[in-house]
Amino acid sequence: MALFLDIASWALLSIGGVFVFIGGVGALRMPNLYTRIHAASLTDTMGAVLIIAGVILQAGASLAAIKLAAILLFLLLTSPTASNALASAALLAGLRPDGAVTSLEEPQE
Amino acid sequence: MELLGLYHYWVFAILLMIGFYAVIAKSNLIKKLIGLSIFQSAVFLLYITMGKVDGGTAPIIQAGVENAVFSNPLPQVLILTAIVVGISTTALGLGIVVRIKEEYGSIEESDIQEIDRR
Amino acid sequence: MIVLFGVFLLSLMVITALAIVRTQHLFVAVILTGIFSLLMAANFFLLDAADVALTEAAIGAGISTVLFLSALALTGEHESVRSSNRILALSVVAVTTLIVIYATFDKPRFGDPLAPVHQHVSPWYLETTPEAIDIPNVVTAVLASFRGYDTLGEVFVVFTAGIGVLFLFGARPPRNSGSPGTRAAEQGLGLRHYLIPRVVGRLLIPFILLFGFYVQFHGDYGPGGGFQAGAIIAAAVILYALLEGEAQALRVIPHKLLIGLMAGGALLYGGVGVASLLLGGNFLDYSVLAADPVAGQHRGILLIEAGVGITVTGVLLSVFHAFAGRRRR
Amino acid sequence: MYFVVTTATLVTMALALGRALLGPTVYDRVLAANMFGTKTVLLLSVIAFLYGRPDFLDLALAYALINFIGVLAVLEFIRRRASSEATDNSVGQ
Repeated sequence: MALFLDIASWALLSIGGVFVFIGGVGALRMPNLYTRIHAASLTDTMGAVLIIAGVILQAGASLAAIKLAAILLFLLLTSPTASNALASAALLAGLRPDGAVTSLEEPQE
Repeated sequence: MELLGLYHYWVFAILLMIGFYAVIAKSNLIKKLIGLSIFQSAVFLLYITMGKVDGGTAPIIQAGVENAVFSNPLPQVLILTAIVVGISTTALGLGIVVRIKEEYGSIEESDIQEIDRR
Repeated sequence: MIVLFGVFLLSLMVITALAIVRTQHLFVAVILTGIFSLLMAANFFLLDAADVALTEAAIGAGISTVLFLSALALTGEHESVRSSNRILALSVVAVTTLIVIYATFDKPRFGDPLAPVHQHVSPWYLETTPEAIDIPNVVTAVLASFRGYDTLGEVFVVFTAGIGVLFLFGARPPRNSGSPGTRAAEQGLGLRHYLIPRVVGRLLIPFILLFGFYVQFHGDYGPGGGFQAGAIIAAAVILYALLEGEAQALRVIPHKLLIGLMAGGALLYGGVGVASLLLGGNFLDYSVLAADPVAGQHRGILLIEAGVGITVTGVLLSVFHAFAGRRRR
Repeated sequence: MYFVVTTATLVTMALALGRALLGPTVYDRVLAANMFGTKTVLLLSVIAFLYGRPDFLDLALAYALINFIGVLAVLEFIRRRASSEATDNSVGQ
């Protein structure tokens, strides 16, 4: 039983790690802001669910498992909200989704 | 291992100097404050690094665990309070910068000196 | 292996710090400072400093970004490109770096249990805490009881900084321009028109407050205490102010109450010291506060941590309102 | 077991930092900072188990709860700037 739990949590953690990594690559390589938000937030939530589920399996029935569940719940609430707020801010500042920047672009460094 | 240990101290030195550079070379007052907070963080890092003990754990005693090695609690106490004091003093600095902007119309050091010379 | 993680995080920190100094866009510098703070907290955690990491998290995640952004809104986002004495500054910095790095060769090895810092008072703290104070978190014990004087001083520094900001902003901004009435009404709205942040934010505020109180009162047993809790509770109220507008937040917690909190917490701390004097002990010697010395220590730590939390909350909120309530001329 | 996921998280943090340094707009940098926050939560929860001290999850919980306040502050900052520019323009006309 313990072995089975270990294998399951190993698999969840590894797949979660892969998702997180894909999100990172997406955020780095996608062509414009909105596609980057998409890549980052989508794989973010998936990676968080898988990794924290994997750690919960290791924690077993304890206070730590409840805390992890709370962390997961709050992450699932806050992370998409932050993405939404970010997209609203960018749109408000005049950054168009098609990639055509109309105004308020950051000056060249 | 020897070099890895020294690396922690080197990062402290480099961060300290990055902050120092921002304070002396940048003319913008807010940038100076940001540099000051990097400088501050470098000092925090040095203290916490010195408090670490090999194979130690955070100085919170666990029930039922005998003979645990604990890292040094004293630097942690000093830095914990210093972080909160740091943000309060940074806020005070930002307040002064905002007032300077209101009176001088600029937060660039060179502009302010020019206005003062007149 | 964990040391390697630490080295990786430290390298990222150096890169971030360089980027902060290089960028001319202050907004970007503030965002990068947020990343720097996250890296700092992760490093503190790797170096066994859970309490310090929690403080850095509570301060760096919300409050410092909010403060810097409010200051930027009042001053301006761009730094002018002029830098006059760059070569001189660089050479001074290079020489100083070499001296500091030369000095590191004389430092004790990283993690050396025999280093001088670990020989003097710290073993005594670690041994004495279970008997004299009987709480698991040695950091809280040292902070609140063994070095209570230090912490009293720090609380008064925080209090003074808060008073200083209030004094600075007591002066009216000169040359009011534009039509302040409509603009103030428009600006005071907060994020009321943004439904998703508003709904989720309002849902989360009670949990953040609950977590703040948990950190406050669980500080004897796990990472936490007054400083962290004060910052977290202030973050919850700042979130409310962002969502509902700053004026609404001031209606819920009025200015007078904030000033009362600032002074009241510091007074509570000092009052515990005076009470222990009156009961026949030394200043801030909590053993006399109850019949049993250990119970007295518990009571004293509870009270002074509450004082710390109240003052920190009051100061951070007053500072936030001072910045957010000011209009750019 | 934990090392794989920790390494993946650290590499992703480096990638996010790359995005934060490259820009090109400020919002890309805010996105990177937010990603960094969620990655830190994951990293801290895994490392708490790696250290065998699961009672230190409070730290990850703190970040999960309050890290998005920074992004909301950015939105409020942009909103204020946009609204004050709008009133400036209408006064000027």
